Amino acid sequence: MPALWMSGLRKRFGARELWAPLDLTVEAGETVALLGANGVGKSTLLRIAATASRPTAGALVVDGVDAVRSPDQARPRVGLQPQDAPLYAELTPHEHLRWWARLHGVAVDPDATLVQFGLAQAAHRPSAVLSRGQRQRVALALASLPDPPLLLLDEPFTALDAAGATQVEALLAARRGRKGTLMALHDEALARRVADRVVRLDRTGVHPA
Amino acid sequence: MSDGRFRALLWKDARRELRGKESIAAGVVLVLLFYVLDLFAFPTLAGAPRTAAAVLWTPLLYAAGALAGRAWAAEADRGTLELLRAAPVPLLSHGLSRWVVNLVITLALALVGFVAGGALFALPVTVEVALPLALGAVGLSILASLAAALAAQARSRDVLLPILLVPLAAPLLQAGIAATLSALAGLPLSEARAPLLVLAAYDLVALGVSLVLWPILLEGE
Amino acid sequence: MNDATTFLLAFGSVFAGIAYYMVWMERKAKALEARLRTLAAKANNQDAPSGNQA
Amino acid sequence: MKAGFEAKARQVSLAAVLVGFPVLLYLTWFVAPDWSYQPDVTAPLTRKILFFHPPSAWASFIAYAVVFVLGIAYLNERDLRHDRAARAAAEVGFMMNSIALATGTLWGIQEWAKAGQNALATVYSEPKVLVVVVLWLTFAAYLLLRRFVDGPERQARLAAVFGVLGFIAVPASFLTSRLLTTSLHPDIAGPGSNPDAAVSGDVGMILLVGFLVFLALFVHLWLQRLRILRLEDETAVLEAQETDTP
Repeated sequence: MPALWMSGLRKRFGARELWAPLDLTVEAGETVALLGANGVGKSTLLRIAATASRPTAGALVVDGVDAVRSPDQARPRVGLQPQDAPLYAELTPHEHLRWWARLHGVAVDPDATLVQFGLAQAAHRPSAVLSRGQRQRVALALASLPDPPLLLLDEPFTALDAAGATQVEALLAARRGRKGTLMALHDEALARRVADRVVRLDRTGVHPA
Repeated sequence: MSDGRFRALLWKDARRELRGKESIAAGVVLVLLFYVLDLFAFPTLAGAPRTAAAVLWTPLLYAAGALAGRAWAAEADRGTLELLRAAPVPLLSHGLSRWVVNLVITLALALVGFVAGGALFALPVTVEVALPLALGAVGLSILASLAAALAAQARSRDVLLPILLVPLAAPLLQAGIAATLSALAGLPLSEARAPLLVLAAYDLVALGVSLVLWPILLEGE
Repeated sequence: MNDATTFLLAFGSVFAGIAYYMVWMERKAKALEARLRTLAAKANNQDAPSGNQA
Repeated sequence: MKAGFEAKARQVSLAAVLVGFPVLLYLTWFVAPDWSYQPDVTAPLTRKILFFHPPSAWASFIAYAVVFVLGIAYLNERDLRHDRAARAAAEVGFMMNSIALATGTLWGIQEWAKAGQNALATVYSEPKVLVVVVLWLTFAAYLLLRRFVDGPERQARLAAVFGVLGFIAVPASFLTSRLLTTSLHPDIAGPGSNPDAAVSGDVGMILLVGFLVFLALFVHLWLQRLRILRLEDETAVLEAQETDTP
């Protein structure tokens, strides 16, 4: 059963139709990279898959659940790292992890996860004082925390140093063969290196790159 | 949705408000500001029940709006709404958890106003005066949270929020002031049954409607 | 303001306002429809001769 | 087809307005009881506003009900055409409401000035007038909210939400003031001889005609405004395409 199945998916903002009806499938265990020019709607596509945005039309099935008809059932099966990695300024990374784990109803060892994502020394500092790269790592930790059947990463490598990049690749390697992952990326070379399959999004839909 | 998850949301919203303690402090100062202003105009409120009613209700209306606005503005600006929309809980729970925290703050501000009114202008410190303010605070916290969530997604939200809140709060203020006038006239609670019933009824209707509107309000584009 | 002036002020302003609004809207609608025809016409003859379907 | 029906409705309502207003004027002038010789009536002419203030107020209530229903329709079907119709209804409804407020104020000042009270405050605290003021604030907030929100979908969604909240607040405000005024504000009960309180045969009939005329006016202006909004959208689409094609 695919982690993500989209068919005839459309999204319209006012008079503007983002794409022609598009189809996209991410198999369980497959890592797919989504390339596309700025503003073509990569983030919107990821947010639709995460049930954070409503599609104008089309079918959307996440890990076997019809996400259009019952988004609340589909949402726990998805992990989304939104663009710009938003966090609560007043809360520390440690608090974010504990809070997100309780929301998902999963047990987590915050300290171990923070070390895994290289955030040991920033663990107890309010997110307001973290660097963009550190915020990115916290957002990645949150999205991957429940080891969701479908992981959606919006520009995961931005603002990451070499160590951060290897952590993302480690995360992808840990999921390969088990869970589905869809990443929005810019750099085609990077996409080919870290993903099993690379597709491109434009006004006419999604095509193998 | 299990209450464990709702408690997690409550914890997050409460932690954000209490961590900085700014919003409680700012709210108290805001309310007291109105009372200081009143000192300039009214050396005493004895024999002026209508003025006293305005003195009691105006700060509550404004402070409830301002504080609710602050919380939602931060969510909208930092994009954390996106995070919430991906959280494994219905959108409604985010609205409700934020409202519950706002309710506690608004009730606290009503208490501050109530005490300040008694201390500064010797307004009667009785249940008859306190109950309308409490019921009003409940309704105002619901409407202020909804208005703030609306304004947070618009431009110049600080101007827009009171403009949205006042028409919605009109029935609350009318009934609340009527009940307060009855209390200031020394009448027992039974005399103010009509306005108090209106207050309680409007609170329930506002809560009921908010259950339907929160998911629509917080929905992602 | 005595009785007559208030009356004329009220009725006059209401009627003038409504009449002006109706005329303004009709004129605007006509102008928009004219513009739409020219745009549609331009779009058609652009497609027709070169025949390049989008 | 819907557009055909709309165009026809527009013409019919226009005809009703062009016929209706002169009839209303005639009725107001000649058929309505002549108050000029009654002792306590200081402004017999201005009292004839009576036949314009309530009808425009009722038309603005109908307008807000239309905005509410269309808002619910949009939230269910997410069809922007519903939102466009709601916006047209709100703009016209706000105009109607402003007419009601203006005529109510003028009438109130003239009518109750003689009683020596602070005219405007007395006028506006009268339940029937207060609700017009509250509705006016609600319309203003609704239209301002639309102006300050970008993006058609977001504007439609948030306007519909406020439309629902306002639709509960306005009647609640009217019921509250009606319920509480009689019990707690004896000193502000309206003027002794409240004209529309004692609605005699003629006055009632003319009021009904007035309401129908203003209702026809609302329908016409609403459909006309809707036509303009639709044309503006269509031209915007064509202009966008024009800049797209090389």
